[in-house]
Amino acid sequence: MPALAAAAEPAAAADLLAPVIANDWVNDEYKHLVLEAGAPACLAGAGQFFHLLCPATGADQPFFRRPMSTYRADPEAGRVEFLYKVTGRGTRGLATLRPGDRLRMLGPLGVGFSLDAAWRNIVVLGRGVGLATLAPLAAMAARQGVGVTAILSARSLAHVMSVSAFNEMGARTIVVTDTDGSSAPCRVETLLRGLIAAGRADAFFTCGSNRLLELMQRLGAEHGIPGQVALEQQMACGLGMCFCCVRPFREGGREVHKRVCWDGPVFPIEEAMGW
Amino acid sequence: MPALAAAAEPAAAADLLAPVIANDWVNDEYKHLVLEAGAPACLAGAGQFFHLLCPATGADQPFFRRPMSTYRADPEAGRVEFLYKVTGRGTRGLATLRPGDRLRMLGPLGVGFSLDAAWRNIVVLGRGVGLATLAPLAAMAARQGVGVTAILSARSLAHVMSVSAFNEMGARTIVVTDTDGSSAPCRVETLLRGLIAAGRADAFFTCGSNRLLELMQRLGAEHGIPGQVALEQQMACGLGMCFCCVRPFREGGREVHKRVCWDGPVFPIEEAMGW
Amino acid sequence: MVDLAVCVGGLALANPVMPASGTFAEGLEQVVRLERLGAFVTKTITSELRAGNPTPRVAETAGGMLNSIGIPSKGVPAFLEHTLPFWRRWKVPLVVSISAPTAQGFAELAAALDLPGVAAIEANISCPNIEADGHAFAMDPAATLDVVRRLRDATRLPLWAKLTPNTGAIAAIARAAEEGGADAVVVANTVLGMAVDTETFRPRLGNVMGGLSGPAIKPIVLRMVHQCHKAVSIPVIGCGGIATPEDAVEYMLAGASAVQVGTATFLQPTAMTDIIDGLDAWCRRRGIACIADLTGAMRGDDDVLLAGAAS
Amino acid sequence: MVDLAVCVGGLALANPVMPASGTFAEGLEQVVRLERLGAFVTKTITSELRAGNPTPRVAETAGGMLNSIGIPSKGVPAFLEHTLPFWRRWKVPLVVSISAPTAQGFAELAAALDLPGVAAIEANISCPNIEADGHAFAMDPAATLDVVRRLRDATRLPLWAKLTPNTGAIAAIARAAEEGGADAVVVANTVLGMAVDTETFRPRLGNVMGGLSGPAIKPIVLRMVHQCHKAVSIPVIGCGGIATPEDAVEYMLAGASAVQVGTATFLQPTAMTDIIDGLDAWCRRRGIACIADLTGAMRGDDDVLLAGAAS
Ligand SMILES: Cc1cc2nc3c(=O)[nH]c(=O)nc-3n(C[C@H](O)[C@H](O)[C@H](O)COP(=O)(O)OP(=O)(O)OC[C@H]3O[C@@H](n4cnc5c(N)ncnc54)[C@H](O)[C@@H]3O)c2cc1C
Ligand SMILES: Cc1cc2nc3c(=O)[nH]c(=O)nc-3n(C[C@H](O)[C@H](O)[C@H](O)COP(=O)(O)OP(=O)(O)OC[C@H]3O[C@@H](n4cnc5c(N)ncnc54)[C@H](O)[C@@H]3O)c2cc1C
Ligand SMILES: Cc1cc2nc3c(=O)[nH]c(=O)nc-3n(C[C@H](O)[C@H](O)[C@H](O)COP(=O)(O)O)c2cc1C
Ligand SMILES: Cc1cc2nc3c(=O)[nH]c(=O)nc-3n(C[C@H](O)[C@H](O)[C@H](O)COP(=O)(O)O)c2cc1C
Ligand code: FES
Ligand code: FES
Repeated sequence: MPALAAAAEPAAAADLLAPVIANDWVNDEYKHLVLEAGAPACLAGAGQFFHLLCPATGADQPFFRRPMSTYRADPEAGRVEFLYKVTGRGTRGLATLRPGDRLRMLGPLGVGFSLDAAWRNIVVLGRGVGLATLAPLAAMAARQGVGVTAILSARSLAHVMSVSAFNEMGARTIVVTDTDGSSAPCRVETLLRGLIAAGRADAFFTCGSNRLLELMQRLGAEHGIPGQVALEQQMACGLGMCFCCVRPFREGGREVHKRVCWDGPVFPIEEAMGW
Repeated sequence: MPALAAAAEPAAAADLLAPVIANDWVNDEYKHLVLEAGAPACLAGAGQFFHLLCPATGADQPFFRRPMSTYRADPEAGRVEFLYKVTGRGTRGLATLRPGDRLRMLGPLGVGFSLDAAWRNIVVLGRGVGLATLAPLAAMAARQGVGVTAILSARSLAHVMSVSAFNEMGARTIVVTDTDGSSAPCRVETLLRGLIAAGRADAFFTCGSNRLLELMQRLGAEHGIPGQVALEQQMACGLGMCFCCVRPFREGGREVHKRVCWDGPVFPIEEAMGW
Repeated sequence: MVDLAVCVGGLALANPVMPASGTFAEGLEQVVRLERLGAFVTKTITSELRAGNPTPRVAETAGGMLNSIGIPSKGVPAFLEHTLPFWRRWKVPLVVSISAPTAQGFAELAAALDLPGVAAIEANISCPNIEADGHAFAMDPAATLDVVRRLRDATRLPLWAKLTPNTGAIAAIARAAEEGGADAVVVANTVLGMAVDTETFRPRLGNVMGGLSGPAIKPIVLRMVHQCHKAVSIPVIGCGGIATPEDAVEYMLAGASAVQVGTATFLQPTAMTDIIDGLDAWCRRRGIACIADLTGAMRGDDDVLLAGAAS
Repeated sequence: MVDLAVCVGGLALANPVMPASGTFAEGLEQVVRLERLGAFVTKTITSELRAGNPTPRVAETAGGMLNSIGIPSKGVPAFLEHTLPFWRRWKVPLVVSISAPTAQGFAELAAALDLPGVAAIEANISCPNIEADGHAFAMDPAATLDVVRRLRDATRLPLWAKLTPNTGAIAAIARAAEEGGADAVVVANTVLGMAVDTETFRPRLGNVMGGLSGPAIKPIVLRMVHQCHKAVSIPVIGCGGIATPEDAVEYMLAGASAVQVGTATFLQPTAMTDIIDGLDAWCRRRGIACIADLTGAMRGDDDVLLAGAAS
C-alpha cells in the first residue's frame, strides 16, 4: 500500500463544542455548514471525518452521533465545513442549527486520502454526496502541484454541487448528468479511457457510487492504475471501538472485515467490495 | 358535599395545539404563559388544570406531560394563561417557548372550585404557586357577586405574585411575608379569626402550603366553616386512568385513596390529609 | 378500502388496536371516540378488595416510565355495578383483565365473569408487583400451565394469557399457555425495574421496584413477540412501547396479530385512534389490502440466520 | 480530598469507573487520558478465530441501541502479541474479558491468560449473541456454577463473572457464581432485543436479534444490581445505561461497588472521565469522604416495603 504509507500521522482528535457560523441551503436537498474550530479540527486531512452530535428536536431524537466528511478544513481561518444531505432524523436535526448555536463534534477521525510523490495527474470521480468527500482531495492535490481531472456525476445540472469548488482549486472539471445521459457508466468509461490514454490518470479516486467504484476498479486493474475509495457504513463510536462499522474487503485473496471508521474511511480501491 | 354538588358539569376536554402569544418572566422564578385557545379550553373553570406536553430540549427530555392550573381562561379573547415556576426539566422546556411556537395541551381537566349560592364572603389563602391556582377563583367569585378576602403569603414582597390580579377582581388583598414575620401561622390565624368575627368567612379556600391547609382545617372545624383545597400530585395520564396520582383522604372516618386528576384537584378541605 | 379486521384468540375485531390493561378508563371518552377501538380491555380486577401500592407510584426514565400502581381493586360487586354497565354502552368487545393470588382464585373469578357483555378474559398472570420481589405465575412454565388449565375449565369465554417479560424462557411459557388451552397470549406486561433518587437516597417508587413500560422496552418485547410467534400457533397480541402506526406494523411483522397500547395514551391521549388512522394510511400507501397479512410477514428470518449468531 | 478508591473482587481500583467490555479500545486514547480510569476491560476474546456477525450490526432505538457485533476475535496469539503489550503501557489494572463455547474452553483460556499484566479475568458467560436464540451459561444457575467452578480451578487471578439480564432468576445466578468462587459479579450484559424495518420488512440487524444497551435499560439493570447485592456478599459491578455521575451514584446506592460504562462512550467519548470528575464533585458537595460508603446506601429498602408489593 504505497499510497497509504505516505499518509501523514493522523492528527490527534478532540471532542469540541464548535460555534456555528453558517448553515445554509445549497439546493433543495443539501446544506452547507460552516463552524468555527481550532486545531486539531481545522487540520483535518482530506477524507477524514467528524462524528457529529446532531441536536435532538421535538420528533427527532437521534441516538448515535452521525459521521460526516470534512468538506473543507481551513487552519488559517480556524474553520471546518460540511456539505450534507438532509435525509433522516440526524441530518434533520443538523439542519435546524442557526449561527451562534454550538455543535459538539469529535474529530478529525479516520484515515484520509494520500498522494504518492510519484503521481503527477490524478482522476477524481464522484457522485452525489461523494463530491463533498472528494473536494478537499482536489485542494490537497492543488497544494502539492498534482493535476486533477474531476468528473462530477449528478442527476441533473441543478444537482451538481461543488463545481466551483473544484474549479477554484484548478481542477479540470467535467460534469456528467443523468438528464443528458452523459453519466451512463459506458460514457464515463470512455472519458476515463481518454484520460488514461492522455497520461492524465496516475491514480483513481472515487466516492459515492457503487457502479463508478466498480468501473474504476476494472479499468485500474486493466491498466495497473492504483486508486483509493472513500466508503460509508453506519457507525456508533467512530473511534474503532465497537466494530459495528465493518465492511468486507479483499485482502490477499481472502475476505476480511475492516472498520470503516478506523481502517478507513479511505481504502485502497482494489480491496473494496461493491455493495 | 354541597359545594361540589353545585359545580357545573365539567366541559369536555380536548387535546389541542395552542399557539403561544407570550411567555414572559414575572420574577426570577416564575413565567407567565399566554396561549390562544378556543373552546373548550378557554371555558376552563377555576381550579381546573391542563396537561402540557412540555417541549424536549437538548438535555431535558421530559417523558410525561406536566399538569398546570389555569391561571386565567378568557372565553371572549379565546385565551388560556398559566403562571408557572421553572423547577425541573418539564418547566425548563416550557420556559423555552417563544411567541408563535405551539404547545400541545390537554384540558380543561378535573374538578375545580365551586361556590355555594349561600356564601356571601369567602376567604382565599395561598402561598407560592398556589396563588396561580386561586386567582381564577377570585374572578369567579367576583362574577357571582361574592366578596373575597385574599391573603397572599410569600417569602418576601418581591415574591408575591398576582396581587394586582386579585385587586383587579375586587378582592380585599392582604399580603403577608416571611421577611416581616407576618406570614407566621399564628399571625395568619389572628387574621383569619378577625375575618371570621367580622362575618367575612362563609367559606375557606387554600392551595400551596401544608401548614396553611392545616390552619384552615382547624379553624374551619372549630367554627363550622366549609372549605376547599386544591392539591398536587405527580401525574401520568391526567385523565383518571392510571391511578398514579392518588392521595390519601379522610372519608367517613376511613382513609381512602382518591385520584387528584379525576376526583380533584379541588377537594373538600376536611377530607384532605397534610403532607 | 383497507380491511383492518383481525381475528384474535376467539374474537373478531374491527381493527387490531386496543388499550393495554390499566391504562384505559372512562376518562378517555372525553378525547377519543371509543367506538373506533378494536376492543376494550379493563384494568385488572381481583375478587379481594385491594388498596394498591404506596406513593410515589410513578417515575420517569429514559424513553419510558416505571409504575408501581399495583392492582387497586374494588372487587367484583363494584365491577358488576359500575364498570360493566359503563362499557356495555358500546358495541366494542370488552375484554376483562383478571388476577388472583392462586390458580383456584383465577378460575373462580373467571367463572363469575361469564356474563353478557364480557367478550373475553385476559388473565394477568404476569403482573410483577403482586408477588413479592417480582415473582408471578408466568415466570414458570409449570405454574402457567396449571393456572391456564384451570381457567380453561372454568370458562367458555375466549381466554387470553398475559405473559411477563421477566423471564429467560418466554417461548416455553407461551407454549405452556397454549397447552393449557389459552386462545391467545398477550406479550407482555411491564419489565421489572427500579430507580433511586440520588438526592434523598430513597427509591423513586414507594414500592421500591416497579414495572418499566414505554418506548424503552419496545425492542425487548418485540423480540419476545417474535419468539412466541415462532413457538406457538395461537395468536400473539403485542404490547410494549407501541406509540406510532410504524410501531404497530413492526409488531405485526414480528408476529403479532393485534396490539395493545398503554403508556403512549398517557402522553398522547389520541394515540390509539391515531394509530388506527395511520395503519389505514400505511396499508393504502403500501397497497396492502388486508392488515392481517402483516402478521409474521418479516422477511429474512430463516433459522440459518439465527444459527449464524454462533459463527 | 474525596477518597474515590474502591476494592472490587480482589482488585484495588483508584476509582470505581471502568469501561464495559466491547466498548473500549485504543482509539479512545486520542480523546481521553486513559490513566485516569479505575480499570481497563478488554473486548471479549476467544481461543477460536471468530468473524463476528453480518451487517448491519447496530440499530438505534428509543434511548438505546441494539448491537449484534458478536465476538469477532483474532484468537489468543494476536491478543498476546498486540493487545496485551498495548495496555501494559499504563499502570491501570487490566481486566481481560473471555468467552468460550464450553466450560472447559473457558477454563483453558483463563489458564492461558495467567500472565504478567493481566490483573483479573472477566468471564463473559452472558453474551446473548453467541448461543443460538440467545441462550447463554448465565441463563441457568447450574451451568453458571459449573463454568465458574472450573474457571476458579484454572486461575489464581481475581475472577469476575459477567451475568446476563435475560433471565427471571438473576439473584439465583449471582448466588451460583458466588458459590462457584467468583470474586465479583458484573451485572449485566445487554438485554436481548430486536427491531424490524417497516419499509423493507427485514430485521434491522443482520443477525435478527441483538443486545439492547444504553439509558433505556438502566432501570432494569439497576433493579438486578440491587437484587444481586442483596443475594450475595461478593461485590457487584453495575453496568447498564450509565451516562452521568448521577447514574453512577444511583447504581452504587442500589448496591454496586464499581460501575462500567459502555454505550455512553459512543455518544460522549469523555463520558468515563466526566463521570469520575462528577463523582468527585458530587461527593464534595454532599460531604461524602469515601465513595465506597455509597455502596448499598439506599434508604427505606426494608423487606416490609418489598413485601408490601403484595398488598
Ligand atoms: C465516513 C462518512 C462520511 C460521510 N460524509 C458525508 C458527507 O460529507 N455528507 C453527507 O451528506 N453524508 C455523509 N455521510 C453519510 C451521513 O453520515 C448520513 O447521511 C447520515 O448519517 C444520515 O443520518 P440521518 O440521521 O439523517 O439518517 P437516518 O437514516 O435516520 O440514520 C439512521 C442511522 O443510519 C446511519 N446512516 C444513514 N445513512 C448513512 C450513510 N450513508 N452512511 C453511514 N451511516 C448512515 C446514521 O448515521 C444513523 O445511525 C458520511 C458517512 C460516512 C460513514
Ligand atoms: C393540578 C396541578 C396544578 C398545578 N398547577 C401549577 C401551576 O399553576 N403553576 C406551577 O408552577 N406549578 C403547578 N403545578 C406543579 C407543576 O405540575 C410542577 O411544578 C411541574 O410538574 C414540575 O415539572 P418539572 O419537570 O419542571 O419538574 P421535575 O421535578 O423534573 O418533575 C419530575 C416529575 O415530577 C412531577 N412533579 C414535580 N413537581 C410536581 C408538583 N408540585 N406537582 C405535581 N407533579 C410534580 C412532574 O410532573 C414530573 O412528572 C401543578 C400541579 C398539579 C398537580
Ligand atoms: C400505570 C400502569 C398500570 C398498569 N396496570 C396494569 C394492570 O392492571 N394489568 C395488567 O395486566 N397490566 C397493567 N399494566 C401493563 C400494561 O398493560 C402494559 O402491559 C405495559 O404497560 C406495556 O405496554 P406499554 O409500553 O404500551 O405501556 C399497567 C401499566 C401501566 C403503565
Ligand atoms: C457494541 C457493543 C459491543 C459489546 N461487546 C461486548 C463484549 O465483547 N463482551 C461483553 O461482555 N459485553 C459486550 N457488550 C456489552 C457491554 O459490555 C455492556 O454490558 C452493555 O452494553 C450494557 O452497558 P451500557 O448500557 O453502558 O452499554 C457490548 C456492548 C456493545 C454496545
Ligand atoms: S464505529 Fe465503532 S468501530 Fe467504527
Ligand atoms: S394521573 Fe392518571 S389517574 Fe391521575
